[in-house]
Amino acid sequence: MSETIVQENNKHRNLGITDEQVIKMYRTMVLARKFDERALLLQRSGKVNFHVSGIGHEAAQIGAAFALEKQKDYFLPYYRDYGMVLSIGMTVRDLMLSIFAKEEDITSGGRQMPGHFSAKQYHIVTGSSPVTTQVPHAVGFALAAKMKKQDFVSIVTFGDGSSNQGDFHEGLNFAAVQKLPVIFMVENNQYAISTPLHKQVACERLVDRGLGYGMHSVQVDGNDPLAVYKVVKEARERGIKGEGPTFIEAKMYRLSPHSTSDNDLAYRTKEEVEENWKKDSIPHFKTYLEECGLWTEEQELRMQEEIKQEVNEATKYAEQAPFPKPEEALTHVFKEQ
Amino acid sequence: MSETIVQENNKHRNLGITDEQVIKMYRTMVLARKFDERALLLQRSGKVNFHVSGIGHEAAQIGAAFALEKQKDYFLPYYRDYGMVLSIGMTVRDLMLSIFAKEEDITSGGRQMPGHFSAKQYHIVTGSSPVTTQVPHAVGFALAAKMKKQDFVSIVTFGDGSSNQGDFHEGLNFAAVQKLPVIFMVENNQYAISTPLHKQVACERLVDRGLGYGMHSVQVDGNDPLAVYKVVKEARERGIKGEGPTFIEAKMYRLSPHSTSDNDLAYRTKEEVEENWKKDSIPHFKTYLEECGLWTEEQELRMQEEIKQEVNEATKYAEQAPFPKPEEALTHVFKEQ
Amino acid sequence: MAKISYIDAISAAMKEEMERDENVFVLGEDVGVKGGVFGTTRGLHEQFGEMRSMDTPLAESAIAGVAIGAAMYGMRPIAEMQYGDFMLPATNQIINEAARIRYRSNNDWECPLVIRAPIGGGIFGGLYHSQCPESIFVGTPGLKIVVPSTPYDAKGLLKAAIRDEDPVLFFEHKKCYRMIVDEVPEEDYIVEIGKSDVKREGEDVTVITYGLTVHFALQAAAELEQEGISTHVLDLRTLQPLDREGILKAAEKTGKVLIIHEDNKTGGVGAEVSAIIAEELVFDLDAPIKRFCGYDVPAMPISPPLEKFYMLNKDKVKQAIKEMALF
Amino acid sequence: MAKISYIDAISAAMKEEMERDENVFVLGEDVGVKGGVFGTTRGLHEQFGEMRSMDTPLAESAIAGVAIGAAMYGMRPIAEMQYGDFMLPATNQIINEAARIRYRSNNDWECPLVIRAPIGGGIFGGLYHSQCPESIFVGTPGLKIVVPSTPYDAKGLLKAAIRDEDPVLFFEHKKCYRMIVDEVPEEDYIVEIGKSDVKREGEDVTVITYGLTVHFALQAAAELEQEGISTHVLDLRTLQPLDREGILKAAEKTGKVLIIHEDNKTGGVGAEVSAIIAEELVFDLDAPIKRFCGYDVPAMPISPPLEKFYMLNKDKVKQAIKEMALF
Ligand SMILES: Cc1ncc(C[n+]2csc(CCOP(=O)(O)OP(=O)(O)O)c2C)c(N)n1
Ligand SMILES: Cc1ncc(C[n+]2csc(CCOP(=O)(O)OP(=O)(O)O)c2C)c(N)n1
Ligand SMILES: [Mg+2]
Ligand SMILES: [Mg+2]
Repeated sequence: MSETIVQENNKHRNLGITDEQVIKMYRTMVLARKFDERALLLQRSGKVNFHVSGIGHEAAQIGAAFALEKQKDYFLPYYRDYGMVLSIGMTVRDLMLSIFAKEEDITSGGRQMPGHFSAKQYHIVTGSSPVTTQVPHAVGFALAAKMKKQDFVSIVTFGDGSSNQGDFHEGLNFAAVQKLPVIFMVENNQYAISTPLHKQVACERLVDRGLGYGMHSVQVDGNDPLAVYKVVKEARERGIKGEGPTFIEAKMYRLSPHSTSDNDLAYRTKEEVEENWKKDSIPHFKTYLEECGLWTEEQELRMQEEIKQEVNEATKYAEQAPFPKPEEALTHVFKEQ
Repeated sequence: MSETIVQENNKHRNLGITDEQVIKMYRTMVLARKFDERALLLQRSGKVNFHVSGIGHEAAQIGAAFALEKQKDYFLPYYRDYGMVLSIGMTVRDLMLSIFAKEEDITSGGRQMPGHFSAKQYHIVTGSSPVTTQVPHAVGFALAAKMKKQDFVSIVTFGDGSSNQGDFHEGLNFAAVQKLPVIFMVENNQYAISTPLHKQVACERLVDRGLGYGMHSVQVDGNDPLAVYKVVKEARERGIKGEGPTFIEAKMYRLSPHSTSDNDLAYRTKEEVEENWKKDSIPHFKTYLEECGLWTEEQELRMQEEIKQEVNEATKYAEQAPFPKPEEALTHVFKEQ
Repeated sequence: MAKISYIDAISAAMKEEMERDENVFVLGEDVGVKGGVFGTTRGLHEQFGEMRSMDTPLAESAIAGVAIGAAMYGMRPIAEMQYGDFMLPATNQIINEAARIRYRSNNDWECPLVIRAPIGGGIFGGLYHSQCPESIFVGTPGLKIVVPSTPYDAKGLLKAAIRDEDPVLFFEHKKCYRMIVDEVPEEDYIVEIGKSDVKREGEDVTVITYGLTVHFALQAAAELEQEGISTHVLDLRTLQPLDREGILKAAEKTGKVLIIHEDNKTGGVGAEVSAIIAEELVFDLDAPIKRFCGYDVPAMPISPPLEKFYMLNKDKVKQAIKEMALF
Repeated sequence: MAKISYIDAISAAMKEEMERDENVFVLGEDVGVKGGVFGTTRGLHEQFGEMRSMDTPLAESAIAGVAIGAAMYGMRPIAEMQYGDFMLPATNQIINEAARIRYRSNNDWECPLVIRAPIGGGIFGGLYHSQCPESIFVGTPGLKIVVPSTPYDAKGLLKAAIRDEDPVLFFEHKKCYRMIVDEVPEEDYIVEIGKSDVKREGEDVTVITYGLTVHFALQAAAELEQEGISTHVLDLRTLQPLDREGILKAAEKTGKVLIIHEDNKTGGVGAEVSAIIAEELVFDLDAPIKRFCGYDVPAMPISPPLEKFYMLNKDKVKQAIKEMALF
């Protein structure tokens, strides 16, 4: 019995994750959550116009990001992926500059909505709002890897509703035919705005779609960062070895409303939401670290304090940062000579 | 042993097809073939500009059409479906008027290319060239059936390559979610112009895509009209009973070049094509009728003569029919008062 | 007559048409239980049930394509695109299918379909929640395109669109939704598609515009009146087919034409309006035909100073009219 | 200098650019083994292998979208759309993605992509193998649009497009493919994108056109010379960004402007050309600005008398120039 527990507690080591790394994973999850909570507050107090929350998605995002290689692999995240972009180089300050739409915003210089990540230095590929368009782009990066014989993969994430767009189908099929090193990860949070999964699809599991592409496909508990790490790591290896793409379905629940413009209680019950809070990955992962003997309440308090300060400073910095000059709206339509 | 043969020979009766009907199926297959051969000739001799052939597809088309209800169900055929449209009301004369692009052409008054079927009187829904757009249209007809509580189904056909278009994915998914009475039949002829199936898809069977839609799916030998009849009949029943859509993959081989503009020997071998001629459904179905004792060489000769005359007359009629007046190009942009 | 908002006029038109004709139904993303992300379809779900206010999967090409099929059968679908920015996956269905069905079948089939989409900026929507996609579709024969500026027009035009036997794109400026309120009769009425409307009579300068910018023009005109400049304001209302006669009459009236739209200038419908005038009235003009439109950038940025710089407003429009008057 | 056809000029441009830069590759339906349905990519498969002349699945949105991803990585994809009529499933990828990548990332990412598509009619292609889709894309900032009329321009413009750092739509008139032959230098050269070209100097009437109709204009001009009418012919070559200066200069030259294109008139690029002139030169004109274009019908029918009625040709163009000259 105690055997089993020890093994369970060594789950991360069995996956090749060091103790330091696993703590970093936890810290990044909390950081993403704290940023997100602050952003919600900032929106509510009228300091920023809009926020789209990733609360409930952090475990999957961080599990995936840590399994990949920073500044080598290419990342095509979607709008909830704060956990992912924070894992691979972006800072809370970057995120704050984006939600305040300031000149220094690295994602777009204040042009795009928050959550529309972009940063070439971190191999984060610019994204747009029309859902699923990034899926074929990721395939294009993977195609380049194959053509140029480079050993990177691309990863692209998107929502469950978005798996019904034509671009999902066309992108996965293309990648499968060409056996490209790309990882498709759907963050299945049970809703597309107000529309529940059963009004979006009639299949049992989204991952069932993989068969139709002849694609290796795997469903995973999106609340378990180590489980996600494992399947993404394996997917990366398959990709690098020339064994083709992988389709991953990470199951979770969207704990926040769709965005700050949404009233989710118009279409789901408080009880349902509360029920799902019980599965929140953050306290569970904390318990795991504690059970591994890697984490104490003291460390937790210190980290919480640090993160609070980080978020405070980032907020302050971004709030005070200058807006872009109006005429900036006219630049970079085409390459300027 | 002789037991088995009798049973095999009664295959059509077991399916509820009368002897008269099964002969009609055979006749329509031959009629479609003869029209097609003539159209190829007319194009080669410069009398018409273009023909897209359905040779090799007749069995599936006729099997499907005979399993459905004329002027009740809605048909959304694609450009190779001569066998289907001839089964449900269109005549060889209609087809000839279309390839000659004459004023009397019921499909478009000489506006559209041949193979772009349309005839409201036969519930044949107007189609275009961009592939797969008809798939969501068929879903729309089925949605109307559900909303208006009508007991018809819609059937839509398309090619294997076309199953990679976004509209395939979006259409099937929509139908499955709403459990609509629609039959999707892919005529898998192994090629999309020059592109062989393995460069189009990486799945084993196209029908594997059904799982991802939670859709009843079945693969069938497209050279066997009775097998196709059976699965389409069952699909129709499922639809009418409210059990939802069916995805059918009919496997066959495109025996002609893609169209009269294509030289298929640039990308496939003569041997491959010849090998597939051995599976041609027409002689096999004839043998079946003979073995059932329903068909003699004399009947065959008589039928061939009749069909020849039918095709001759249609050709002559269409050739002599007047073209539309030039100014006709300007009518029917919007409803005219 | 009650005073209602632009958005309520749109909701009322749908509700009344659904009551009048059981073939009318709405479909789109989140249009059912939630009543739409802007609330345009609120109440329809309760009144007409989930089949007639249908939450669809997230797939615009299917929304358009399924609606086309249903329309060919004889239904009267109203397909909602959540934002104009997101209707582009449906372009092929709209242009190659809906718009060509009557013509290609030589009048055998028809496609009485309405596609509604909110357009325009000024709401901090950034590049992909602020677009004016109308110029992509203008120039597609077989398609009618409508953009109302007032609650009265919105209700009357939407009813006309629903009753039309051909496909109609119905664009709603989201900034008008709650901002524009006016009197709308309780009785049933329609506003004919294809007719422009003189929203203000004037003598010095003719402004030709549509959508949100109609209001900027009217506000500017009111102020300019004080300064002795009299502005004639023509609201196109329908972008396709354009009201040639109405345009020429308005242009002739003052001989000075200023075309205004939020959509970016190059290739916008303003070019067509200008070309029509240049084709017919070139010697009757007292000034060059000017266009005052959105900048030619991929779309409107979200950062407040950038958005403000991009957006037209009363003051910018006033300045443009003044310059034209002084020409 | 060798005399080569328009289609061979296009093939040669791709071949030479692929030799010059290993990041250049072509992808599309049937472009590999078969060499394209028109034969534009013939020989590339043998020379460069199946990865650099890639047969793709039948899915235009993926062809564009995958090319966009590869371009962002640093490749130089040339995506072929089998017919202009079939590129509409890729509209969202082209307009919302390719055209906005530089702008939305504030110049961090770029998308050096060429999308080639054959356009135009006169080949008995009917409604869906004859379309001129350019007006759908004109008016999209961030997108360059090129339509060559001669082998020289085709080769030079395609090379320029491949070397461009921004997305370029490259439209080829399929009727020109084998019909138009002229001298093309053996050495490497490019034709700058954004520059129109005076294809014939003249004094009485200015024709502004592009693509196939350039040839009708030149043929008509040659005949009209005999009748004492001198025609100035400007080939736009690039539809976006338009060569404002070149257009104004050509318009000024004669004061009588006739804009000609095969794309249907309403909402076509001719409207923008007219509007530019009306904005700048209205008082220098000796005649109204006329447009002689395709009819406003959903697309060109296949039946020979209907197609003939729809298509422009030398005689119709001659008549139109004559009328303008006599104004
Ligand atoms: C093409 C397109 N259509 C509609 C929208 C509006 N929209 C934004 S998010 C969203 C729901 C997405 O749901 P899902 O894919 O499940 O992702 P989630 O938001 O649940 O993470 C919709 C409909 C959009 N962004 N793009
Ligand atoms: C959207 C679109 N892209 C390209 C084409 C050109 N095209 C016509 S038929 C065809 C191949 C279709 O293959 P498949 O779906 O297998 O049907 P088949 O012709 O083999 O019956 C192609 C690429 C088209 N008609 N529509
Ligand atoms: Mg979701
Ligand atoms: Mg095929």
